[in-house]
Amino acid sequence: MAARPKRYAMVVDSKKCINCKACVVACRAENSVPLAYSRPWMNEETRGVWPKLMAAFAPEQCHQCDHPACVRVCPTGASHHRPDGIVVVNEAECVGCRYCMIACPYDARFFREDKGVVEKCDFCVHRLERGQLPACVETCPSKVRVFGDLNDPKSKLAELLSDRQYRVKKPEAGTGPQIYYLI
Amino acid sequence: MKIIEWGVLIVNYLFLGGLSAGLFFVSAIATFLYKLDEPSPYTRIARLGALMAPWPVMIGCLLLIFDLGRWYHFYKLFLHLRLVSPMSIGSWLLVLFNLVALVNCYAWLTERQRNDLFAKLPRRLAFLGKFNYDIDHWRRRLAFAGMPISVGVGIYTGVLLGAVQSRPFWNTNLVAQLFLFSALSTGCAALILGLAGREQPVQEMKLLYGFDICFMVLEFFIVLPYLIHGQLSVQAVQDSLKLILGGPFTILFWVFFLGLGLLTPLVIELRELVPVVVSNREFHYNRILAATTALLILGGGFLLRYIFVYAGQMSAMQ
Amino acid sequence: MHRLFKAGLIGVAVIVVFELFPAVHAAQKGSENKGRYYFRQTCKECHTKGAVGGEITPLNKTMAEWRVYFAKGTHNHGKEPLAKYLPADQLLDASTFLVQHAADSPQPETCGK
Amino acid sequence: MDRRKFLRFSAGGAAGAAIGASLAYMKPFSHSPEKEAGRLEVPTTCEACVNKCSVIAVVENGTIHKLNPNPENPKSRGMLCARGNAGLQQVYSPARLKRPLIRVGGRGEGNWRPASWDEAFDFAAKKLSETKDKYGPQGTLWSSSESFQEVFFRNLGAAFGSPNQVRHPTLCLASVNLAYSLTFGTVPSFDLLNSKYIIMSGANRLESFITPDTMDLIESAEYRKAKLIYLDPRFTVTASKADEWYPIRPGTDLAFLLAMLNVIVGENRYDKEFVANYTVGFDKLTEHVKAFSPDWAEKETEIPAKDIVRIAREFSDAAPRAVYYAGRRSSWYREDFHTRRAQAILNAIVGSWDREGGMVPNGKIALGEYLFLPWDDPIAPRVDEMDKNFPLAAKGDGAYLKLRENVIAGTPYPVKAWMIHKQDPMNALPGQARTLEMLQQMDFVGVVDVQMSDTAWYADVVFPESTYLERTDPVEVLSGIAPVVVYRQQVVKPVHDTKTTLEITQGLAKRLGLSQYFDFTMDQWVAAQVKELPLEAPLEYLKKHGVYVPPGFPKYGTTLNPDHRFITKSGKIELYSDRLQEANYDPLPVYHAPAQPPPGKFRIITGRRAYFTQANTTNNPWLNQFAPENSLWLNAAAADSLGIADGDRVEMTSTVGAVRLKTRVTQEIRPDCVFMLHGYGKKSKWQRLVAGTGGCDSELLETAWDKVSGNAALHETFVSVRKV
Repeated sequence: MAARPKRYAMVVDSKKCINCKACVVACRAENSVPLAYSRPWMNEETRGVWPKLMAAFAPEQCHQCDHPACVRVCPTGASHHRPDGIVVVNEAECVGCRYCMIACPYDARFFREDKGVVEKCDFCVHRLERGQLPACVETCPSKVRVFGDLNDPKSKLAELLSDRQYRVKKPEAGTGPQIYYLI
Repeated sequence: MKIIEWGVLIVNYLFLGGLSAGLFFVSAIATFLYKLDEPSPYTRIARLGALMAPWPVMIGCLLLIFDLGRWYHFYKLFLHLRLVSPMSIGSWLLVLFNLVALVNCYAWLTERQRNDLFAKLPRRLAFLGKFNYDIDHWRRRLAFAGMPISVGVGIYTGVLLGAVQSRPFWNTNLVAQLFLFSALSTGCAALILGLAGREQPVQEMKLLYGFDICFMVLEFFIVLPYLIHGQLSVQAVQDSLKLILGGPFTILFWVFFLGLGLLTPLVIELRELVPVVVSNREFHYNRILAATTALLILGGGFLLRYIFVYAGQMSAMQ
Repeated sequence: MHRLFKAGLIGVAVIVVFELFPAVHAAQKGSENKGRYYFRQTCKECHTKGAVGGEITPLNKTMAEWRVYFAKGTHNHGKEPLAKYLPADQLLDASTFLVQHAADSPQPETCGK
Repeated sequence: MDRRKFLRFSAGGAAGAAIGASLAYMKPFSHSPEKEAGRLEVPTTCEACVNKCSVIAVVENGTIHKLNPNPENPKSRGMLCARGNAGLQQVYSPARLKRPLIRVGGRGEGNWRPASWDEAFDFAAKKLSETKDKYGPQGTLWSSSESFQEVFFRNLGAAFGSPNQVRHPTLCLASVNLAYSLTFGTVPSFDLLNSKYIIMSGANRLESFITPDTMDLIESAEYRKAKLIYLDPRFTVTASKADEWYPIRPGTDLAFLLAMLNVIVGENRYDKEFVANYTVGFDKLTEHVKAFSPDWAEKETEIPAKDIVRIAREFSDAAPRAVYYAGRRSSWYREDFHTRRAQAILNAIVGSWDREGGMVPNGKIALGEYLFLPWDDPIAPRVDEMDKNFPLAAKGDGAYLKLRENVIAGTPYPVKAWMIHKQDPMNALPGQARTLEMLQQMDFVGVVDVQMSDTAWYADVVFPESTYLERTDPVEVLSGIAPVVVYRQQVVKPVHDTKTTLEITQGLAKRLGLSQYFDFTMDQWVAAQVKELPLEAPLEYLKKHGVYVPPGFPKYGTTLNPDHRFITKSGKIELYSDRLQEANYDPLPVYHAPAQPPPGKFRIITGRRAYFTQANTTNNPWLNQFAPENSLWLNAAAADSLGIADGDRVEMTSTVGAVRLKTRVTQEIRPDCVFMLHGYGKKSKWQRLVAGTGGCDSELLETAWDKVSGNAALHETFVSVRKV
């Protein structure tokens, strides 16, 4: 595939995450997401036996994959890949077949019963166009998320990815996820 | 988040689509099994199949449309053709299949049936009467053209699921094959059921049993490698198979699908047909047994789709 | 020298009076609330940063020093009587305010204010 | 490229389809200018908690769409927490108080009739005047918590002549404040960002509250490799991020501190120059801490002596970039004041004062003041007799629990009318039955709030306040190492028939004949405040930016010259406190081992999550979803021995009450403790999401307080747990 002029991606520094849920609420407000759903979600894990314990938290949302399974299976092209790498759902074209939800290895999509369409994180494209960061990134108290352009070597994101070890979730799904979890 | 997005409407749709494909396919084969000028018992199969074929898939399509979040937007499916989306291909395939099946159905109407049909048209639609053509001579051409489409529909119902990489339970090409042969056998079964009421359809039954046995044997030998292959695959696939090997779908799968829905009818049909073929005995047609067998196969076909649709959605990568 | 001695003497006397006979103090207690008002209304006129008198806050002196100051009752290094600026009742209030907020006064902090 | 409009047939495979799609669907995502035209961004200040973070309210067509963090405010670190984001629910919540209400039927029955503002004012003024006639002005009690317009409400009470104003600190941080005030003459901030070694006793900064300290702690602990030592009987988020976490035996933190002092003094690890120049009483301290060996502390705290010694050494090595963090809510134990004093002393002797990475006195910004007329000082003494009971404590705040006991007893005089400003004593005070008793003996109770709190539920008249996004407030300083000035301006017009506190105050003042003291507008008040800011057009600046960040901060070392006079009696940092001695308290922290729960009982500890502000946001649907119900944390081993399984309903009983709730059987708490979130099991039916849902800790907690500061001791209750 031809090189993209921009490739938006996100780095998650889960060590800094304190599970405060600010991102979830910020997204809810920004994107008017009803209470029954959420675009981002928190993964929480606690292990061990008293008093040897560990806990880890990390936010997750649509991985804006390079080879998005959701886009591939969409029968109408409502789910599509923007040139900047963001996967979006065009509400007008969505017929609500939910095939994309089934195809998404991350379960990052949900079906809005009220609208009859499928919805997911779109990195707040409307905010990006205004020059603002995605709501979850901006609001995060401990700045767990770093958002930026992968193709811009000067971005904080690119810098982090060249300095630190990272992993992506479910690489075996072959979708080329673009949320990078720092180790 | 909700786990099961595709529910019983989709299960029914997959089943009915497959059923129509099977009906059409068997009917089409039967079309070629007799000389045009001679009366043949196979005409009954061909005719019955042709007359039955369009309706299940039409109902299935309606179910599919009603399953959409916005059913009134379904036309948007036909503003696009996306060759990478099984559903997009499938939608077009279904339209094509519906058309061919309908025309084929029409072609198999007798002259009286046609006249009756057009006579029943309301006055406003009376102008359609000019379409009252005799197209009997299209039957073989339609059968020939429709066969690959019906196979396509049969495969498509499986590809729809099999193409989803993120659901380990589905993600194997065996699913498409499984669904195809299951579709064909349910088509056979529907015909067996349809003919069960007729007077001594012995020849027809022999043929249908023969086909059916082939389809079910093939189906069985796909289920087998599906399980073996899955067990030898990566952890995610093994885990997903636990849904039927000691999970919520175990009894449904082993007892009701495999036992009652596949092996039992297979054994019955073999018991009926093998002596006839091997020892040249006379075929004892038992109406009740035939109907029961057919119902078991239809039930099995439905269960197969039910299990796959639900278990598949419950399976996930780690 | 003489003046310094006199001031010191008065200071000692005042401290003795206030420390030994708190009742005297209590009896003459003015209103802290009003004192604050008079201080800000009158004294702050000149005693802010950059103004003629230079900034003065209660923290400039200890409690004892404020008491001495008001006992002496003079302004501008003894050049003029304090009474020139404030009537006696207001002076009492102002002194109450300043003493209670002096540099060594107990000032437990609260939340927010 | 010829794109057929009706049927897009891109048979060129995947790439073709993708290109077709991407070209076709770019359009809907470019913003329509019409929509932007109705869009407004108003900088203002958050009120989801007391931290005063700066926000930018995005208004679309007259409705607040979103609250964004304001990056101009370095204090809020360009962030907005979950509560801040959920703040717009305060405005648009159907659970809001929408008009004045007057009770009909019995208190707590929940029958109200809507009233006009005039009617509500007349009613309250009549009741207050009647109380004054009968019992004097001291017969009225005025409660309020920190908020920008609190000053007007307090002043109304004072102008009315009542000495009885009670604020929240004695339910919160009074012991910390008093301990540091008595030691340093001020309560400093902690420069966590630049610290290298941070010890926290139960200050659950990463889980319970989000303030600049939270962000600084994460930054310093995760990036700058500061070492975080954390003591808590519960495995919290903070514990999970700490380098070392010790599940200390509850209530024994002072033993740990004294042992640290013992090591640092004994091994000459203190900052000798600093101690000599800036402190008094070190010799007495040296003698005092000799008795408290690490081995002794191990027995008390269950923290290994070798770890205490090591931590003490590491701490003194890292000084002055080492702090024993003060914490915010310090209403835990009866001896809390002395624990906090010991922290202050420890921090002082290693010289972590007014240096980068240590404690730093808060920077000051001088705001002007509107000069309103002064009223006469009250004649009667306070009903909680602060002078007698807590001679060193902050008098203006009162001591809430002692006050409650005195009011119920009617000593030294009866208090029969209670005006409450955005406080919920029913939930905030331990021993809810007692609070209810106090409430029920009142002839009149008036509440100002935005939602029907449990306290409002029992009131006679409820005044609905305009929410923070619907009003303009006085300018405030958000203090700290680098203080800023924040401004809260009206974002949208009040959605309902509500008024600001100033308007409510003026409405009442008019009817009480006190108008002359409140004869100003909000604009005049604000203008007087900002007059002294070094800006050309300060108000316009604040309206545009929402925040003013003065240059020159942080300033380190302003107090570090030997001539500097600390605002203490001696003018020095008082390790040994004469004032404590004079008031008959221990002048140096003395350890009294806390009672431990008898076998079969548990110590209940309470706390909260950062998505809730005390008890008042559990009814916010956007926040409630994270914890729709509270549950009882019970150690798995303890649960086993009681035959309780995860999710079982249990009854918890103390000497003052019993509550029922579900269990959360977990590894994450000491076997001798149980924990529950605060703010559930509400009485007010109008708090739909939490009314009768879960359990209310206030019903269970016994009443106890710290003797020096009067601060509530909320962790001194033992409960038995039984499956139901």
